[in-house]
Amino acid sequence: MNPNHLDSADTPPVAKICGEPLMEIPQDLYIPPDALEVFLDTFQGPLDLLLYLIRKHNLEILDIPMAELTKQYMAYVEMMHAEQLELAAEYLLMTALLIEIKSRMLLPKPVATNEEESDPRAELVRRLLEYERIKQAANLLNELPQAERDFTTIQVWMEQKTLNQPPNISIDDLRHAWITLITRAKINRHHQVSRETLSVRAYMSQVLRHLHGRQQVTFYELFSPTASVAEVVVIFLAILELAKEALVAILQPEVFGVIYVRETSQST
Amino acid sequence: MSVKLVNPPETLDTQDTLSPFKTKRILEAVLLTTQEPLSVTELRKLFDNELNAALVTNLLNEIREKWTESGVELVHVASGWRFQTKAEVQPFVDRLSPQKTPRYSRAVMETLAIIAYRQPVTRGDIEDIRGVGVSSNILKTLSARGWIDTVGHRNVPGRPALFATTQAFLNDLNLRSLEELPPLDELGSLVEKNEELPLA
Amino acid sequence: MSVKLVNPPETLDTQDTLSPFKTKRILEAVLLTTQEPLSVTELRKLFDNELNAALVTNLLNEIREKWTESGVELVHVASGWRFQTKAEVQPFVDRLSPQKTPRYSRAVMETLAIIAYRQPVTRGDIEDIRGVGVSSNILKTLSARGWIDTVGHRNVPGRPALFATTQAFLNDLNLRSLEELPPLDELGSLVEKNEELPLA
Repeated sequence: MNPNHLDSADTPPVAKICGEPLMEIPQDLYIPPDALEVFLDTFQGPLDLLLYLIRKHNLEILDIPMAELTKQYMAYVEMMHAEQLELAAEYLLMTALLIEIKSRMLLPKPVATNEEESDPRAELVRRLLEYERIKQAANLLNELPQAERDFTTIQVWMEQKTLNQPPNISIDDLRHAWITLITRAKINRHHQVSRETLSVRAYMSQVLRHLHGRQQVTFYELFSPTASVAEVVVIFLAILELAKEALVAILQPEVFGVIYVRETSQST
Repeated sequence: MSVKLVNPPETLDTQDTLSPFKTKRILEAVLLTTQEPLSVTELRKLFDNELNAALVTNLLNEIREKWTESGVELVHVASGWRFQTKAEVQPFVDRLSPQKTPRYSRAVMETLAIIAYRQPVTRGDIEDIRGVGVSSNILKTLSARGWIDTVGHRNVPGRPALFATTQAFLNDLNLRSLEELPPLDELGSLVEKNEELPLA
Repeated sequence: MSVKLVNPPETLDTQDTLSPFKTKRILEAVLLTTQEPLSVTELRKLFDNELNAALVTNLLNEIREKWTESGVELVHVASGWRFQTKAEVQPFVDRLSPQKTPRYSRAVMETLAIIAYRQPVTRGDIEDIRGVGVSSNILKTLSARGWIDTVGHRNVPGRPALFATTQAFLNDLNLRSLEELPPLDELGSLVEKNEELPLA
């Protein structure tokens, strides 16, 4: 139990392209364009990728073919800038850093400075080491037994107490509950709900409440005169959605006549 | 790997034959984790229905026997078996600081989340999403709290009630509208997508 | 404290002298009823502080002993004592509800690790270490779980919030203090220290 999902002692494929596992990055750091997207997804960012390249190829950081790497990073940036602007910026920053290191190494060393400070790679190395340590820390944390995942706390039913003090909840609790629900991939597939559909759903409830206990209402009654354009659209979508789910019936007894909406569940 | 895979005398591997001892140990632990009563049918599922109902009932009775001297008892209510605190313990629990207020069970919270995000929904819809039955107690708890109500009925056989969240729910959560709930699409990225995870 | 071993049907009236037997019975029942861990200080309140901390701790240890053979254990975590299932029972608990508890993504776990090991940190600190932006949803997820909170603000322009881990984080990971976090090994250096730096 509790398999360590963050670790990969067995080195799983780096990525899968058209079902074919890409086991490792070719030595020349060239990544086929169609693989790039999938590939980048597996990394947390430019630092993660750089660390991977160094560890994978057993490189001394000093031996990194800076020119190649820079070229490759530029390709990532090209590829990403359309969709993931922020992430592209991170890679661009890393590219800039690599270029800076490269260029500073080509310049003659200033005489007065002490050697360690003058190595332009020192800061990058420090960051890589720090990041690697944190990755290790994340793995170790993930291995610790975790409440709800690896064990369950005990709370025996106590009638009176529950009656006296209703629990309070926050949005955070709802968020946590939903995150638990979507952990099942199935839910993810079936319930891609966006902000828009949520507001449609909210109005669906409102329309049903409005109809409740009435024979039928005219279509126009469902729109508040003060509603904004956006609201009108959403209410309209809500009515259509209700009709689609067979929760309301939309009737127009006469051609060009008044349109009525009624609850389908109402006994007629 | 998990820290504590060790356990004194025997492990609880189902592959092995289930000794009554092991079975009781599992039944007891599982019943202690749930506040909702569990029926014998549900409890049999724990063991892939390998144990018959009479046997499970016998074991439950043995567990009940074992607990009689304690401040907690195993009781058989309409919908199944559950552990509950004896009334005489109540005064002691009341002395605890009020911050130890009860929390809603996971089942209640998940049901509420589904109603909030997917409304209007029927009980069947909720069960589809949760993949497990929703006891009417859960829905009663939420409507007693004034957080959900029935806004209509779906026009299908049985005419199941459609649940939606109420204004009181928004008020109690300090929300002006449902749109202020955290958007779901963004929440999805926070959990692992599938079992295989990337490299170290 | 009179140590008279008495017969079961005794009531749990505090007016009487508390026998260790009664006391343990109450402690056990209250701990089974409360999901949150209870500290010795809180547990002493149950008996109007009539029992000293050492005695309560002894009794708790005796209760822990008594439970070792079962599928449930009494553990001592950051905020106190609580009952929880042993890891080996979890697969059975999971069978009751098909809902899997979230396994957080790498981004979430790395953020948590930085906060746990480098606290207090600002969002900027986290981004510096990870080399990539940290979405506010990650931080919200961790605070929704109750694992992190804001402990102050750094006195720099913008006064960014400082995040730290909470007691609930320690409790949920079965830890008593941050010192119990797994130690981070010194990792092998990426550069040979004394090597002369060749130009790439």
